Formats: sequence, structure tokens, C-alpha cells
Amino acid sequence: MSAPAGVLPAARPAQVTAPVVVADRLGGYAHLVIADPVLAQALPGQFVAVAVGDRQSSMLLRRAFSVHRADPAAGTLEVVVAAHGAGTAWIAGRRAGDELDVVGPLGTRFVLPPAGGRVVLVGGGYGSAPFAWTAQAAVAAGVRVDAVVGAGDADRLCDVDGVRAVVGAAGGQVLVTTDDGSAGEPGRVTDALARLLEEPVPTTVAACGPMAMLAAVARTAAAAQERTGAPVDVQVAVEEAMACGIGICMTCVLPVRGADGATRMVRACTDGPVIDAAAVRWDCVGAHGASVPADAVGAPEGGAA
Amino acid sequence: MSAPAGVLPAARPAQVTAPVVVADRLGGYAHLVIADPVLAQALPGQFVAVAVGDRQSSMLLRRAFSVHRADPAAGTLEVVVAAHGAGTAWIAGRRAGDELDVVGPLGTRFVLPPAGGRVVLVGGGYGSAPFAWTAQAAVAAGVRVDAVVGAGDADRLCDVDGVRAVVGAAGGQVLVTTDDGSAGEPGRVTDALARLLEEPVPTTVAACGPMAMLAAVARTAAAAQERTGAPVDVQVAVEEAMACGIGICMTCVLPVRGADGATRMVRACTDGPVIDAAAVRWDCVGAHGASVPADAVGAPEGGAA
Amino acid sequence: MSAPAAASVGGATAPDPAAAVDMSVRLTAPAGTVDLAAGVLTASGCAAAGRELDPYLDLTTLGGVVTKTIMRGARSGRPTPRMAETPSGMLNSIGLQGPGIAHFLAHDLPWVAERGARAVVSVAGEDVEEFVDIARTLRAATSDDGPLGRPGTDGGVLAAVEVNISCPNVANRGLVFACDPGSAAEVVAAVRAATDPRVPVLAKLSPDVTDIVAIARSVLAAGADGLVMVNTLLGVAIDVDRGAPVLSRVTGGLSGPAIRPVAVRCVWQVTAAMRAGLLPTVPVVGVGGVRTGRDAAELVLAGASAVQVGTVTFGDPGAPARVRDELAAVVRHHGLGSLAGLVGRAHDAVRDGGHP
Amino acid sequence: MSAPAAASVGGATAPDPAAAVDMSVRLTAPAGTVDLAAGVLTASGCAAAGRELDPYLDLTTLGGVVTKTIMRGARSGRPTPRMAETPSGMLNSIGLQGPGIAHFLAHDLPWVAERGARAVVSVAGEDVEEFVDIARTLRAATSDDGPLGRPGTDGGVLAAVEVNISCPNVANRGLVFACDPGSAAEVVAAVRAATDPRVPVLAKLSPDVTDIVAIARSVLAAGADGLVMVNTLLGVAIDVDRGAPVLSRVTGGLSGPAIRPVAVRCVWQVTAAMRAGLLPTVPVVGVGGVRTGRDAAELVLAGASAVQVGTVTFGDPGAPARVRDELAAVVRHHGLGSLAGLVGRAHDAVRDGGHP
Ligand SMILES: Cc1cc2nc3c(=O)[nH]c(=O)nc-3n(C[C@H](O)[C@H](O)[C@H](O)COP(=O)(O)OP(=O)(O)OC[C@H]3O[C@@H](n4cnc5c(N)ncnc54)[C@H](O)[C@@H]3O)c2cc1C
Ligand SMILES: Cc1cc2nc3c(=O)[nH]c(=O)nc-3n(C[C@H](O)[C@H](O)[C@H](O)COP(=O)(O)OP(=O)(O)OC[C@H]3O[C@@H](n4cnc5c(N)ncnc54)[C@H](O)[C@@H]3O)c2cc1C
Ligand SMILES: Cc1cc2nc3c(=O)[nH]c(=O)nc-3n(C[C@H](O)[C@H](O)[C@H](O)COP(=O)(O)O)c2cc1C
Ligand SMILES: Cc1cc2nc3c(=O)[nH]c(=O)nc-3n(C[C@H](O)[C@H](O)[C@H](O)COP(=O)(O)O)c2cc1C
Ligand code: FES
Ligand code: FES
Repeated sequence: MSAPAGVLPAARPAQVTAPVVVADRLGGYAHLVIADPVLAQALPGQFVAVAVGDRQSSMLLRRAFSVHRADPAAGTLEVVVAAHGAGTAWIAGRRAGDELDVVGPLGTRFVLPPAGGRVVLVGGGYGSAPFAWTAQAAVAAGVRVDAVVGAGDADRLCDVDGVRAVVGAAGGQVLVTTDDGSAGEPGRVTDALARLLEEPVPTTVAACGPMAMLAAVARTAAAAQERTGAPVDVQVAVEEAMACGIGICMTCVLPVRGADGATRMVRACTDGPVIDAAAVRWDCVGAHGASVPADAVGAPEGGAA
Repeated sequence: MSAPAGVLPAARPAQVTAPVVVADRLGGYAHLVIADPVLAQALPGQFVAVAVGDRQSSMLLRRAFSVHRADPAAGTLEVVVAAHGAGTAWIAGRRAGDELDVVGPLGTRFVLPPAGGRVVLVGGGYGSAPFAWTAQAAVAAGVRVDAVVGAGDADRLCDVDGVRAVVGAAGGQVLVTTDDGSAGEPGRVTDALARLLEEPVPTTVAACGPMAMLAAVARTAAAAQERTGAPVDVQVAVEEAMACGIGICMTCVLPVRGADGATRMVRACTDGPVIDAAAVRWDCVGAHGASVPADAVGAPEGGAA
Repeated sequence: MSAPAAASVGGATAPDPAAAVDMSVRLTAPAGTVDLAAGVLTASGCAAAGRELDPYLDLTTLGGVVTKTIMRGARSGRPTPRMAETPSGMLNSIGLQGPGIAHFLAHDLPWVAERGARAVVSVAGEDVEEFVDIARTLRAATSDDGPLGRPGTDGGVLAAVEVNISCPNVANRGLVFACDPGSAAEVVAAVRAATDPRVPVLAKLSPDVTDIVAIARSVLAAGADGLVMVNTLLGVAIDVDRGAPVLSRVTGGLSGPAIRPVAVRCVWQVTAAMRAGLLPTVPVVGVGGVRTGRDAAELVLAGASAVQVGTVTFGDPGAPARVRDELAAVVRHHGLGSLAGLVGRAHDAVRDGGHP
Repeated sequence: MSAPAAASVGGATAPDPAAAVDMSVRLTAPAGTVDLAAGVLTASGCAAAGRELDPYLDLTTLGGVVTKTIMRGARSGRPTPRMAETPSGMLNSIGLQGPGIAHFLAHDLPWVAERGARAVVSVAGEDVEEFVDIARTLRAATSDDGPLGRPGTDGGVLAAVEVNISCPNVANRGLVFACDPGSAAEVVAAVRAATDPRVPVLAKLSPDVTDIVAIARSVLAAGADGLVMVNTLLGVAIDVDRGAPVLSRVTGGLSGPAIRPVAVRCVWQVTAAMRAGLLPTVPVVGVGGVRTGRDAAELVLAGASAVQVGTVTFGDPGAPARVRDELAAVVRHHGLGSLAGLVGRAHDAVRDGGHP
């Protein structure tokens, strides 16, 4: 993917020790504002990798977070953290004044359509974290924006207000869904997405959330395209368990078809996290990991290593 | 050792989570006041074992600290911490309001002479931490107290003012020594101790500090006893690397002669830390550990395992 | 399986969080079965003979106290330093310090009996004769009419004998029984023959071997009624300031959470071989790096019928009882009523294609 | 030893903290010697082929980039999950994913050369023929007049070949070369024969063996010019919530600070055998759990001439260069002018009775 006009090329990543300048809550999530000029160059869709604890920590590996927002003028980068296991619990517990060891900005970014185009943002859980900011960029670039923000329940909805403020102000729709109906309409993000894709205009869908959701978004978009005939280009920000985040460990791979049509196990951290959904081999991506397609380059004879 | 009249028997130890109510400095050391009713039962000479970090900590073992002071009425226990390695650095970094996981009170205590007797307290480095409090107990019990407080340099002297306040008020002498002469008189605690033992009265010496110092104190006392004819009973609070502090691991042993005259490798955490210096096999105690005397019970044939 | 353990033992005032779960585990001997109150025990060398832990937990809520390995005579052990802290672990080099079997039977085991707890007695020797001697002495002291009660079946203090063939600290011309299938089998057969047939004999294995399944096979053929895996890994730490080894005798045993993946792997490999019919099926006791009930559950899901909590007890003396309660919570979380139901489930998940 | 490395490499603007210390290390091949700028390298599989680390450190300050093990053809590797974090460590199960030797020579090695860094190329095969094939291809690509410069002696990009006989992930009928002295020797002899005689061949050993000295003896007899110790330990982690193994293929390699005591022990045992004349003396490269310069110093004091930094790089991409500087500080702290002076000092301390 090449940078569209007006978008800066991705900054060369750095490893920095940076202060947390604000630590508060964003709904059910911890929200951290980190001050660093390099991190502040991040672009929508990119992520940062945060170290846990000090040099005596028993947790050696970084935790990855999508960039919620980056502001090169202010020199800040923001993340939204769900305290899940011990590492994210530690990160979510940081207070203003603490320092964090962060590597970033990392990975690929969302590529918006040219001015006059349309983008639909689809976020599940903390997957919607980057979308208020992404929407801002889109609006600034003259792109029309709609959004779907979903989660399992109301507590896990992320930044609905932020997305609404930007998208609503620009005249776009924001649909909210929860699986259990505790907020917004009951159901899946894909139900809402399908409605937004009924309109027969070329659309870019930018989606971020659990793998199963991303697969469903890809299917929904394909079905809509078939139905309306208008091209729907889907970019998904994938989440694979990552040991390094910088391309040296090969733990984060998933099967993706290349320009040559051949499937390879590519690194989600360097070839992603934003990947063209049409290239992903969804048939081999499951809830707990990805298998190696039998026709992948270098797949073991018989298909299973 | 049995409890002298008026001294409570040692409390049954407990594992507690207790708040730090004061965290400040005592000279070059961190000083923590911990609130807990069980810990507050500790007696002079005993120690507590403090856990490092949370359940994700890479440091599994507790750190041992002599009790600086315990106050059953106030429900508090105090320790003085030298930030040495990573574990003590973490403990020294606690602030008021933080919680600590502490096991105690642990080990044996100093046994003071009966009223009218004399005690000389000898502390090296943080070894003098318990002595202002010990002196208070002695004064209250009608025991005459003198003290030697020493260290390598002025920065490592511990609680000279506290010891002076108690011992001086009671009319006793407090001699201060540093190896480099940066405070008090230049020289070793044993030089000062030798002077205090010139007086031919039965004396109990209570000493706490590095092993080499304790051995020298024992030698100095024996020489004084020989010279003056007055008995000098030496109790040393030993410091052996401890994995558990409660008697289950057998890492903290040192060779000590028993009532039956036989030498055994006894646990510094349960048979100590306060041990009768005359029973310690100083010939087998070095700066970096203790060897097994060839005549110890169960020593391997040939003397070396 | 016996009746729910939590209902029958302990007298805690707080409601027992494990109340609804049957945490018991059954061991089998040639002439009887032994039901332990819970599938969580202490580990040898990490609880002395139980007494020192009494202030911190209720020993009767555990499956038993696995005693520090006892030898025939008194042993002074090694010089100090005997320990080094390492990342998420530690090295130890105690050299099997202990008072000898006679003192142990006179002073230590009676305390466990009086407390109402059970003991798994760990034994070792420098040669086969010493192993046999200790086993015989132990058998004589726990006869049906002795003060320590009937061994094994009838709930006497002696729940099992653990044969420590894997201690890397024993100076046996540099060799460790557990590293050679032949001598491992010889020792286990001799101890089994010298032990009351109602008392299970468990063989404790070392992970420091090329093929742990081969060692397991040979000790099972020799009559072991169960396996305990794993003992420590051989390690070295250097004191960088002094430029010398930390431990007085250079090498020591590595333990703690650092080694848990190795312990889980050994349990997995051996129980996989049992499931494949390549080894006779006996209970496996998992040990290595258990800090929480979830850690214990890893060993159980990998095939262990019970677990031991070792090194972590040094930093957290209440750990074995806490781990028991936390493990019970995992059992409940899986919708199961007994610990036995959790045993080996991860093998089933793989067999059932529970993987991408 | 060559001239002080710090003076001759790198162009850092800050004063080089290692400036006063000769951090270099010399390897020897049958027909030449190779001087590495520093006795600190990356570890295979933990730095790809170097390029991805370029934003975080100056690769030319290191002794070299040890490349991800390369095989003959492209390999897709294993399904995911391929990793599990464990206490002070991690498990990995990559399955030697890689583009194959041709792609590597066309795209990866030239980048290292262009960057002015050195490479130690790690190679593996499923059988001896594959090993030989790769070694031959590598030799052909690094001929004296080739674009990659003269190998070995003359400072070309290829500093050494590391033979990965110890990867527990390679499916070779369940067997691992490194666990059998015979097949380990066969592979090393074959690679040595197929490699330019000016290029040192290092054999990388697995710690998962009963007797690592025996394995070292056999690969040294087969012509290894140096040893690399250790590769990962075999481990398993269970996802307690799912009741299934975390890794898609159940077992993985355990690495990180958790295993450092095992790595130090292996280095100690093998170099002790060299000092006792039981093994020929060659350089040993220590790897396993290095997080700081003090950790590296443990391996060096135990006998390693150089160290590799692996897993820790994932959490701290600048680690290899930082470790190099911190190790230099330890050398200085010991009053020494060169890393070589620190090598094996802990053995001397024991010999000189530096112990209680
Ligand atoms: C590109 C990307 C963007 C992400 N953005 C966000 C975000 O904005 N907010 C947020 O709260 N979370 C985000 N996550 C998920 C977050 O990284 C994981 O929840 C976190 O790593 C889990 O760490 P833990 O300590 O809670 O759990 P543990 O289970 O202790 O983690 C153990 C190890 O597994 C890895 N791991 C486990 N789960 C995941 C996962 N889902 N993704 C990646 N690595 C994992 C961890 O990095 C760690 O190395 C993102 C993940 C990726 C890959
Ligand atoms: C009975 C007793 C009383 C003590 N009182 C005090 C006190 O009042 N104030 C104070 O600052 N220090 C005291 N110490 C020393 C203190 O326990 C050690 O400095 C501390 O354990 C070292 O931990 P670390 O994290 O700094 O070092 P590390 O080197 O990281 O410790 C590693 C491991 O070795 C053990 N260890 C290392 N050195 C010692 C040692 N000297 N003694 C015991 N264990 C050791 C630690 O417990 C830990 O398990 C006392 C020690 C003992 C045994
Ligand atoms: C200090 C110490 C002493 C030990 N002593 C013995 C012993 O006497 N006999 C034995 O079989 N195992 C002994 N072990 C090994 C433990 O029982 C256990 O197998 C090992 O430590 C792994 O478990 P852990 O990680 O829970 O400690 C000892 C371990 C430690 C740490
Ligand atoms: C993700 C990962 C991949 C690895 N891949 C290889 C490999 O391809 N070849 C190899 O010889 N070693 C490989 N190793 C082992 C390391 O090179 C090293 O021997 C081991 O991890 C111990 O060092 P450490 O604790 O510093 O990581 C790998 C290790 C990790 C963590
Ligand atoms: S996370 Fe390491 S290569 Fe992607
Ligand atoms: S420190 Fe464990 S027995 Fe003394």
C-alpha cells in the first residue's frame, strides 16, 4: 500500500522511554496519553508495543496497542487499554508521571480513499479505539465517513462518543451494536454494516476487532458488493499474538495471498496489522490461531507440519 | 535461650498483608513503618521477611530485615532498608499507602541480663538498626547500656542519633567508628568495644553486623574476658543468605556447637538469628559462606561434600 | 474416588471455597489403595517435615506433606552459600542435609500424625542398600500396631513413599540414579520390595535426561506405583562481582516457575505415552513451578493426577493451601465436580482437534 | 586478538562506553582465523537476518548477526499460536519458517554486507544431504570474487557457519540430531567438509540431553571449530481457560532468563572438561537468557568466549548493543582490558580455592 496524497510516510520506529502525561478512563478502558515526538508521528492503523514492568519483570514481551490517536503538534500518542492478563493489567495501572518503554510507531496503516470517496469504519470492542482519529483524518481529506461501533456488551464499547462527535458533525451515521443489547441495537456489527453497504457507492471499509469479526466483515462486504455491484474494498487491522512486534520472531504470522497469487505466512506486525481483507486466507484463520494452507509456499507435504 | 522475666514470649509468626504507614529516610537508609498487630509483637533481635513485587515478580524469595522497632501499643513494626540488589531496591522504593506482604516476627531474640547487669550493643552498618529500641528495653529493665555504632563510612552509619538519645539519656556511652574516619573515630567497632570492655564487670555484648565483624567481636570479647576476668557473654545476630526465613529450606545454615558439644549445621532463621557467639564455629565461617567442620554431625568422610 | 475432601477435613471458620469440589486423589499400591484428601501436596525439601509450615496453613487440607528426602544417617549437607535467586526461580545445593531416618521417625513423623496430616516420605541413598535399609526401617516403624498407625490403606500417617532417584546433588561418583534407566529401575524395585505392599511407592524423576519416557518405562517395569515429575534441573549461577560461582559446590538444582514449562512437558510426554499404550497407566504427580491454581491446572490438564508445590512456598508459606483452593476454582470453572475430571483434558482437546 | 573493536567500528556520536576495552573475539577455522568486532552477537531466530533491528541498534558494533536458521527450500512453518509467554521466558514453535537459502543469499545476506555488519549463518536440514546442500550453496555464494566478499579471514560478510543440530522443532521422525552423539557428529563432519576451510563451523547444542559433554566430544571430534550452547529447552504450556495446549503443535522451545542457569551450567561443564584435557579446547559461544551485561558476564566467567542475545531482544530491540556496553563495563570493573581476560575466570576462582 502506498501513502495517499497528503499523508506522511510512516515514521521510522524507535524505542523510547516516555512519560505518561494523562492516565484516565475511556468508558471501561484505561486511557493513557504518552509524550514522545517520535511516537507522535504515528498514523491511523499503526500500533505501538509497550514493555511491562522493569528489567526484573518476569514478563519479557511487549504488549501491542493500536494507536488511539497521535498528535505530532502536541507530541503525544494515546492508547486505550483493556486490562486482560497480567501485562495489560500492569500497563492499565500506570499513573500520570510514570514512564513507559514504548516501541513505535509500528506496522501498516489504513489507506483512505481519495477525496470524494467513502469510508465505513467498523470497530469491535477496543478495536474502535483508532476510529475517532481515523475519521478526523478522513473528514479532513474530504472523505465521507460512516461508522459501526460494536462490542459484546455496553461496558466493552469503546469511544462511541468520540466517534460520534467526529462522524456525526460531518453528517455521517454512527451505528452502535452490542451482542447482548445492553447498548445500541442488539446484534453484530455486521448487521449494521450490511445496512450501511446497501447504498451502491464505492466504499472502503476499515475494520478493527477480533479475528472472527474481521472475517465476518469481509464476508459481509463481499456479499454487499455482489448485491449492489459497487466495489467494497476492505482493510482489516488484524490482531495476532505477537512476541516482538518488529518482525524478528515470526510468531505473529497469518496466511495471506501475495501479488503473485501465492499464499505465504506473513507477519502481522510488519506486513500488517492493516491488511487487504481480500488477500487474507480466512478459510485458515480461526479464533485461536491460523493454520497453514496446504497450498502455501513451503507448506509441508501433506499440509500439516 | 529462655525469655527473661518481664519479656513476652515470642509471638507466633504470621503471613500478613500490611500497609506502609510511613516511608522516609533514616540517614542513608530507607525507613518503613508497617502497621500490623501481629508484627508489632516482635522482640529485639527478631526479623521479618518481606516479599518483593506482586505475584508476577521474577523474584520469588523474601528479603530479611531485622526489626528496627516494634510497638505493640501502636500496632506498628519498623525496618531500615539498604537498597542493595534489585529486591531491596524495590522494597526501599515503597511509599506510604503501599502494601507489603510480610512474614514475622521470626527467629530468636536478644536475651538481656537481669536488672543491674550491663549490656554493650555493637552494630555495624544497618546492624545497629535494632539498637535504639533494644537499649530502651534494657533501660526499662534496669540494665546499664553502652553502645558502639560503626560502619565503613559516614553514609552507612545507621541511627546514631536514635541510639544516642536512649543510651546517652540513661548515662551510657555511645562510641561511633568508621573505617575511613568520615565520622566518629577512624577504625573498627572492635577497637571501641575493647575499650568498653576494659571495665571488669560481667557484660552481655549484643552484636549485629557482617559476619566478619561478628567474629571479631567474639574474639575481642574473649580477649577482654581473659584480661579482666569478668565474664563477657556475646550474642550475635547473624546474617546468612536465606531463601525462606521460616526453617523449611536449609539454605541459611552455619556450624554451631550444641549443648552436647557436637557441631551441627543449624538454621540461622529458626535457631538464630541471635546465637551465642561462643557456640559458633567461627573457624568455619567466612565472608562468603560457611564450610562444614570435619567433626560436624553427619559431615562427609574426608570433610568435604 | 473418596468422598469430597473439603467436607471431611479441616475446620476453617471461613466457608471453604473448595467445598463443592471433590479434590481427592487415589493412589494404588500392590495390596491396597490410598485416598489423599486433596491432589495438592508440598514438595520434598520445600516443607521440611511440615511442622514449620503449621503457622501458615492447615496441613490437613492438603493431600500430604512430602518430607525432605531422608537418608540413613545424619548428613551435614554442603557448605554455604547453598542458594542463588535466579529469574523466576532459584538454585539450591543443600546436599540432603538431614537428621537420618531414626531421628525422623522419632521426632518428625509423629508430629505429622499428631497434627492429623498425612506424609509422603521421600527417601534416598548413596547405594541400593541404603535405599533398602531406609525402606525397611520405615516399614518397621509404621507397622499395624505401631504408634504411627497402619500405613497406607487405613489412613495412617504414611500415605506413600517417594523414591528420590533424581537429586542432582548426591555425590555418587558424579552419576545420578535417575539418569540411567538400569540403576533407576534397580533402586525402585528394591524399595518396592522392602515397602509394605499397602503403601504406594512413587518414583521421582529428573528432567535432565534425553528421554524421560524411557526412564519412566524402566521404573514402571520395576514396580513403581506412580511417578513424580520433576525434580530440579541442573544449573549454575556466577557471582559476577566476585568472578566465582555463587554456590559453594558450583552446581545446584533449578526450581520455581522458570521451569514450569519443562515440568508440564515431562508430564505431557509421559502421560501421552500412557494414553498411547506405550506405558502402563499410573498416577503422575506433577511438580515444578506451581505458584497459582492455574499453574497447578496446567500440570493437571497435561495429565497429572496431583501436584506438589515447592519453591514458591519459600516466598509464600501459605501457598500450598492457596493453590488447592485456586485449583478447586479452576475445576468448578470447567463445570466439573472433581479434580479427577480435569486430569489430562488437554490431551483430549488435541485428540478432538481442538486446535486450528 | 585484533585491535580494540570499539575504536574500529561504529560511528556513534556519544562517547563509546566500551572504548577502553577490547571486546573482540577470535574464532579459528582449519585454514584461517576470524576476528569478530565484539564477543556479543544476536541469536538465531531472534534477529531475523538483521535488517529489522537496524532502527534500534548499530549492528556493526556487534560481533555479528546470527541469522534465523535457513534451510534449503522455503518453509511455511507451523500454525499459530506459535508462542506462549512463561515466567521470565517464553515458548516458541516457529517450525523454522523461512524463504530458503537462495532467497536468503539474494536478499538477506547482501543487506548485512551492505550495512557493514558480519553474519554467522545458521543452517539446518532434515537430513545430512540437506545440510551439505546448504553449506555448498553458501560456499559458492561467498567465493573470493563474489559480491559478498571473501568469506572468513578477510572480513567478508560471512564470519562463520552455525550448525543448528539442536532445534527441537524439526520433525525428523521425532528425533533431534543433537540428542544423539552419532548423528550430531555426522552432520557436523559433513558441513565442515562442505564449507570453505577459512570459515569456522560452530555446532549449536541442545541442553535437553543427559550428558552434554558427550555430545560436545562427538561434534568436536567431527571437526567443529567452536560450540554454541544452548538452544531452547523443550517445554509445554497449557491454556487453562481452553483446557488445551497453547501452542498449535503442543511443544515448543523454552528460552529467556528463566533458562540462564541451565545455559551457564552447560558452558561450565563443557569448558571444565576442556580445562581438564578431556575435550579439545575451542571457543564456546554462550547463549540462553542474557538480559544484561552481568548476565553475559556469567556465561563468560563460566567459560564462554562470546555470547548471543536472543529472546530478550523481542522485548528490548536495542538489547544486544546495550549488553555489549554493559559487558564492557564488567570487564573494566574487573580491572581488565579485554573480554578475553574474563573468559573462564570462575573456574580459576574455584581452582584457587576462592570458596569457603
Ligand atoms: C496490533 C494489535 C493491536 C492491539 N490493540 C489493542 C488495544 O488498542 N487495546 C487493547 O487493550 N489491546 C490491544 N491489543 C491486544 C493486546 O495486545 C493484548 O490483549 C495483550 O497483548 C495481552 O496481554 P496480557 O498481558 O493482557 O495477556 P497475556 O495473556 O499475559 O499475554 C501473554 C503474551 O501473549 C501475547 N498476547 C496475548 N494475547 C494477545 C493478543 N490478543 N494480541 C497480541 N498479543 C497477545 C502478549 O503480547 C504477551 O506476549 C492489540 C493487539 C495487537 C496485536
Ligand atoms: C536476619 C537478617 C537481618 C537483616 N537485616 C537487614 C536490615 O535490617 N536492613 C537491611 O538493609 N538488610 C538486612 N539484611 C540483609 C538483607 O536481607 C539483604 O541485603 C537482602 O536479602 C539482599 O536482597 P537484594 O534484593 O538486595 O539482593 P539480591 O542479591 O538480589 O538477593 C538475592 C537473594 O539472596 C538473598 N540474600 C542476598 N544477600 C543476603 C543477605 N546478606 N542476607 C540474607 N539474604 C541475602 C536474598 O534474600 C535473595 O533471596 C538482613 C539479613 C538477614 C538474614
Ligand atoms: C531448597 C530445595 C530443596 C529440595 N530438596 C529436595 C529433596 O530433598 N528431595 C527431592 O526429591 N526434591 C527436592 N527438591 C526438589 C523439589 O521437591 C521439586 O521437585 C523442585 O523444586 C521443583 O518444584 P518447584 O519448582 O515447585 O520447587 C528441593 C528443592 C528445593 C528448592
Ligand atoms: C522465537 C525463537 C526462534 C528461534 N529460532 C531459532 C533458530 O531458527 N535456530 C536456532 O538455532 N535457534 C533458534 N532459537 C534459539 C535461540 O537462538 C537461543 O538458542 C535460545 O532462545 C536461548 O537463548 P535466549 O534465552 O537468549 O533466547 C530461537 C529462539 C526463539 C525464542
Ligand atoms: S511479532 Fe515478532 S515477527 Fe511479528
Ligand atoms: S532460610 Fe530457609 S531454613 Fe533458614
